[in-house]
Amino acid sequence: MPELRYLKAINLALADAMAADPSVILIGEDVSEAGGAFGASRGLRERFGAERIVDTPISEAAIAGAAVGAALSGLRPVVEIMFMDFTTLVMDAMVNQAAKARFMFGGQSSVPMVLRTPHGGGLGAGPQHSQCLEAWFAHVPGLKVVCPSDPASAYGLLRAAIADPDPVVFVENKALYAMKAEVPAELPIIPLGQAATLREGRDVSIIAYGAAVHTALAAASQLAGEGVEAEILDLRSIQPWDEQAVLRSLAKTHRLVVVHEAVEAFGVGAEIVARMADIGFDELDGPIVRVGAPFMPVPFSKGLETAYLPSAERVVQAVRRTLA
Amino acid sequence: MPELRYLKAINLALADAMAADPSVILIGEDVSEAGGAFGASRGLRERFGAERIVDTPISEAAIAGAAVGAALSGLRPVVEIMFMDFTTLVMDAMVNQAAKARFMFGGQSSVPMVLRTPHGGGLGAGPQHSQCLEAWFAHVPGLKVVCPSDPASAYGLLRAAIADPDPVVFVENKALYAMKAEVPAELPIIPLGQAATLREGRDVSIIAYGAAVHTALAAASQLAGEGVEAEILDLRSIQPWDEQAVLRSLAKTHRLVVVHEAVEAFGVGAEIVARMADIGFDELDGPIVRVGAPFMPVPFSKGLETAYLPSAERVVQAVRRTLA
Amino acid sequence: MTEPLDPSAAPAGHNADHGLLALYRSLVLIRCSEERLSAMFADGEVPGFIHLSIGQEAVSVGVMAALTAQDTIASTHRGHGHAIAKGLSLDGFFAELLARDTGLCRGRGGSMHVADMSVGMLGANGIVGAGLSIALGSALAHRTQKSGAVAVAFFGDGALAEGLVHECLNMAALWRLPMLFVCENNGWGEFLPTSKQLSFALKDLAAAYRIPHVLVDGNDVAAVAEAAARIVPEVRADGPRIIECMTTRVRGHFEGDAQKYRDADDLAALSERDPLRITATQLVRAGIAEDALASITEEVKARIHAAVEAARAAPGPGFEAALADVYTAAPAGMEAR
Amino acid sequence: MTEPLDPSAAPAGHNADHGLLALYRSLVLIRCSEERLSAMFADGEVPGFIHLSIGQEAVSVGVMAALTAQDTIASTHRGHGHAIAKGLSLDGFFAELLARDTGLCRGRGGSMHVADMSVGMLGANGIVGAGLSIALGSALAHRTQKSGAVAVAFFGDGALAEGLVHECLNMAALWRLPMLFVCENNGWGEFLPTSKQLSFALKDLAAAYRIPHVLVDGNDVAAVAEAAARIVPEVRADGPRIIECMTTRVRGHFEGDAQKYRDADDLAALSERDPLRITATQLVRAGIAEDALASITEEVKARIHAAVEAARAAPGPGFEAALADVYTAAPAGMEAR
Ligand SMILES: Cc1ncc(C[n+]2csc(CCOP(=O)(O)OP(=O)(O)O)c2C)c(N)n1
Ligand SMILES: Cc1ncc(C[n+]2csc(CCOP(=O)(O)OP(=O)(O)O)c2C)c(N)n1
Ligand SMILES: [Mg+2]
Ligand SMILES: [Mg+2]
Repeated sequence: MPELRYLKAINLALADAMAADPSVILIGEDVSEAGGAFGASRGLRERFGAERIVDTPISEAAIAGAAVGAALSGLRPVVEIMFMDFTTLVMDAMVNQAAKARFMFGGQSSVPMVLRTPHGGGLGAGPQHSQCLEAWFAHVPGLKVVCPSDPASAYGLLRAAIADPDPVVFVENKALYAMKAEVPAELPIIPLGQAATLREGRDVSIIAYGAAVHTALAAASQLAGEGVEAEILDLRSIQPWDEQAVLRSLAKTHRLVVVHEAVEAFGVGAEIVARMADIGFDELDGPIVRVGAPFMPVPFSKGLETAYLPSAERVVQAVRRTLA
Repeated sequence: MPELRYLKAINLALADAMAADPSVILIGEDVSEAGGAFGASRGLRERFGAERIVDTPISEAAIAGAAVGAALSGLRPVVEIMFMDFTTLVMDAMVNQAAKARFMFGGQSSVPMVLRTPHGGGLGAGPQHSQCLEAWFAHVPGLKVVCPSDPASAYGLLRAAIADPDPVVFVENKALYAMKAEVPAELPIIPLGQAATLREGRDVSIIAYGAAVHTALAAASQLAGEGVEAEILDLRSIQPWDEQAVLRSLAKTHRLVVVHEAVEAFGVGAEIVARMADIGFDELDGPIVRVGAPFMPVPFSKGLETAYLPSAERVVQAVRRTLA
Repeated sequence: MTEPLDPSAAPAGHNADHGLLALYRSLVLIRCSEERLSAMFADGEVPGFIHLSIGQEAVSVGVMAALTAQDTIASTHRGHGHAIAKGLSLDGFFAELLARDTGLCRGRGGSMHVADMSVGMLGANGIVGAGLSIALGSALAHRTQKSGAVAVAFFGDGALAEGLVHECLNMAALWRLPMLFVCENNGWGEFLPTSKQLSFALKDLAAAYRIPHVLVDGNDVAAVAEAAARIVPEVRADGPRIIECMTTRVRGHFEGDAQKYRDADDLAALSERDPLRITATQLVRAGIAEDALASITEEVKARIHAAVEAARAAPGPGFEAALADVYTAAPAGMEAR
Repeated sequence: MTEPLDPSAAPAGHNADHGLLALYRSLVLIRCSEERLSAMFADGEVPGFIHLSIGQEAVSVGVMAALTAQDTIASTHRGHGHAIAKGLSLDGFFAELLARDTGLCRGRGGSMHVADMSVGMLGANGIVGAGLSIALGSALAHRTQKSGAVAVAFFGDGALAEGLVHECLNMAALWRLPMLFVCENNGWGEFLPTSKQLSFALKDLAAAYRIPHVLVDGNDVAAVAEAAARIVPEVRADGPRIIECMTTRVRGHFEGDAQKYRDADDLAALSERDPLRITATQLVRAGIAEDALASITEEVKARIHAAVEAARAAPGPGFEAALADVYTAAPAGMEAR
């Protein structure tokens, strides 16, 4: 099996989507001549032309708003917002325009656009360049939210997101960009809304997405040494998320831990827990424990940031707590 | 006891805060000459002068950003954003600036500002003038979030919010503006972060905030007729929220229902449920059930909107479900 | 100017006769529609927030006369005139304002969100300034698709304070997009004169962005139509332009606004600048019989009456259908939900 | 121009001697500090994203020479020069960039967030354009408090595309706030020339907002200081002004940027516009001995060395203390948390 980097998987998905559909365009700051701040669109301008890979001024609100207008007029724009922290500037376009257009216009239109943006810490980028804000978007009816954990799912989910008729917020963990993994020679498109079981286990279900999937896997290895078999689900899509898969796993293990890099309080994990505390209540044999970031901005110092980010050790402790 | 309207309570709190502290200023669109789009600042310009009640251009981002700068420079600005839906335009100022300044500058500064904004439906105002977005702000370390349910708490909490050294998002349910209730002659300041028990009961705890408190109270009356005694907690503060009070009530009733007007999925209720499914797990005798808005934008038609908004009937059903 | 009145004619717009009488008919259609809405609002039959464009109709009618069906527009909270002039379904319009399932938005949007994609009307908008970026993107799509179409953004003078407007001016100019900016300068943003909100004139801003700007009497439909007819082809061929229309907000910010904050004399003087009166005078001077004008009004009222009655008879929207339209059905094989 | 060198002098700024030699010293302090940071970044000792202002120091030094300690500034991602020129603690600066508990931000902010409230430095900023609204609010506070202070916003040419900037220009002009806009026009926004990002010149925008605008050679500290000395009192007395400084981004967008996208000749030519060289030449021409300049550099380096060593010796920040600073302690009796 060939190896592929996460960033290259994004690049390939963009290229294949643009080759497959001439209405796909890419728009954002430094996406064209520079090939993207992180290099996600490298080489695409040469291949598809500057008309389809559009460098913009530093005007996030207008970029996202223009994507809505372009999507209503026949294009499939893929917007890049350089850091998820800057999505603070596109909330109106995404929430009041993109998310609502279909519903609010009585089903007359779809808004096939994707907003790609990297979240996450680990780079010492500090409080305004590291946030995980996906819970905001997941709370907004009309938006879909995706967050892949590895190269193959990054490719497959991005293809699905671009093909999707509705607006999708596509979140990439920037600490994963350099990650390399084996992938099938033919990369499949992966439907939105489906979780993947990455590890089977009977004792506890650990639900994660994005970079936290790897934290969960590391915890599972450690737990296996203690005789605890954890089942790991990679959520992949956050909105919609695969409620049935989580429920099935819970029905098997009767214990639940949810892990993500975002701040724990009012984060994505809260919804998963809340659903399971309702529809999965009868299956529960212990408290549902979340592992997320503490309630503070992402700090700059390496030492603080390491203490801040969810660790395998904290996941192990969470599992022990629900098994206790 | 005198009677007071909710809107008038806001007005009084603003007036008393301005009288008590010359550094308090009010800033927003139409707040000064017109006295506020809903009338919250009526009469204040006459009393405190145009220098302290500042009409602005239609520039939400700059208004909120300016409040941060003013707060860092010795004022206590109270910003009015006309509809919570328009807070989509102030996310950067609130999240990347106001919320983080204290932490990110090493504790050098506080940002004593309040952002007042009305949320909620019931007025046929449609998808862009009715949203309840408080869960976004509650997810942001550094912000406080408050949502009063009646005139006395609107007064007391707004006074506390303005006196608070940190940035507070103060959410008013616009359908409550006309609500009249008896209040004590001396209106007390009410500390942030404390829930109020509005009704004692032994069978189920219903947690709510804002307008949903009244839905919960109506449901409790109906349930009393069926012999079910519901305990009602008005959360009042959403960030921080009174975890201990909720846990105490749960420990008494062993059943939990959480109600709010915001969209259920990824809403404030998710966090409350998730906490209780962890630290309160041993107290639970039934599933935790949420009642919130369905996953759709707030519709315009009265019929749709009525079906959309959480009703006492739905709360009653939720209670029956957790008791079943 | 002397063509016979065709009662079945579509409102001025796509391929319609651009003669002044046709424009007048369109003015009357907007006016009578809004007066009807105003009355129904007062009766409690029209819910929500209603912002009428009475006094500003000539902007919509004059600009739309220069557009084709392929051209797109993005509108504002005060969007009835734009929508009607662009030729959206009148039945669908009234049904929407009465919150019926037969409404253009199936009763989910209301006045602030009327849209008709089939005529390139990309929606009224409840967010001041937001329509500009939607038009910007639509213009980008037109250019990418080499369709030859233009996109038009309507916005008020108060909107000029929103940063997004400037981002759009810059990008449209930078990329020379086929985008027309139409400012409806009525001197007010809600309850405050825009002279207390803006430190600049749009003309000077346009000069900075090097976007050609013309100022027209927005209450004289002939003047607006003449300017639009001249400028829209420039937009198609050469890139962005701005038309600033000086106009009059007659009914206050929204229905129910008694405008106590306005000078009584100023308000009284508005009738002299009434777009219908101005155009009627021109027509009569050009030899059209007053009766002909009156009969236009009668026909239009009959048309509106029919639309209102149809709307009243129509069913309300269904909740399940609404829920099903939050997302598009996933494409075959994808099962995204 | 001939005053003796006082090694203990604070960097140019508050009540400091504004003579050219003092300005030169401040230029050297910024330059040597950033060169030191650059070397430590290359060694992996300075983490995160580092945007150096090498080639732009004269803007910071020239403007700050006209300010008092009460005046406030809001800065950008490229904020080291602003911070140092405003007189923030050099020890605290290096400790912050090395992520120490003794850092001005206790290691929580880093390069993009250095701030020193005690000298009115309201923070670098990771969000392009955000500093302008913070300065706007600070200016509003100065006016409300009748303190006589001014607020200064620094921003790059690329930031001019952000809508927020326009909102602030409008509001500052409308309210005639004591706010100075300082644009550092280095011709670039990240990896793209701003000529491909902007369709307008700031000068023309200023004209539209009726804010007086001057263009200065941002690499000539004497020219910047002269302009600032003239204009800051105007801001204090009369309201907003814009100083646009034409300057040069030497080290690329951030450390690690090899600038392959730039013309090699253009890059090579930058040394001719080097602010330190320009000022040194002026000083030598005015009779200052080259040795005197060299000894300034030595002293400054020694000062920096001490700051770096102190930072290295300092402890890292504590997690619990960080957590405790997310909120201010609630005022007595309020127990907000
Ligand atoms: C972003 C945003 N801010 C504020 C409002 C409230 N609002 C609605 S219309 C309006 C005034 C708009 O003035 P202008 O653009 O001149 O349009 P006009 O009403 O005069 O037609 C305001 C402030 C809004 N809808 N959206
Ligand atoms: C809102 C926002 N968008 C994008 C960025 C990424 N970014 C950082 S600096 C920069 C270029 C800024 O150019 P300019 O304002 O000219 O400043 P310069 O770097 O030239 O000093 C960009 C796009 C950001 N930090 N914030
Ligand atoms: Mg107006
Ligand atoms: Mg620049």
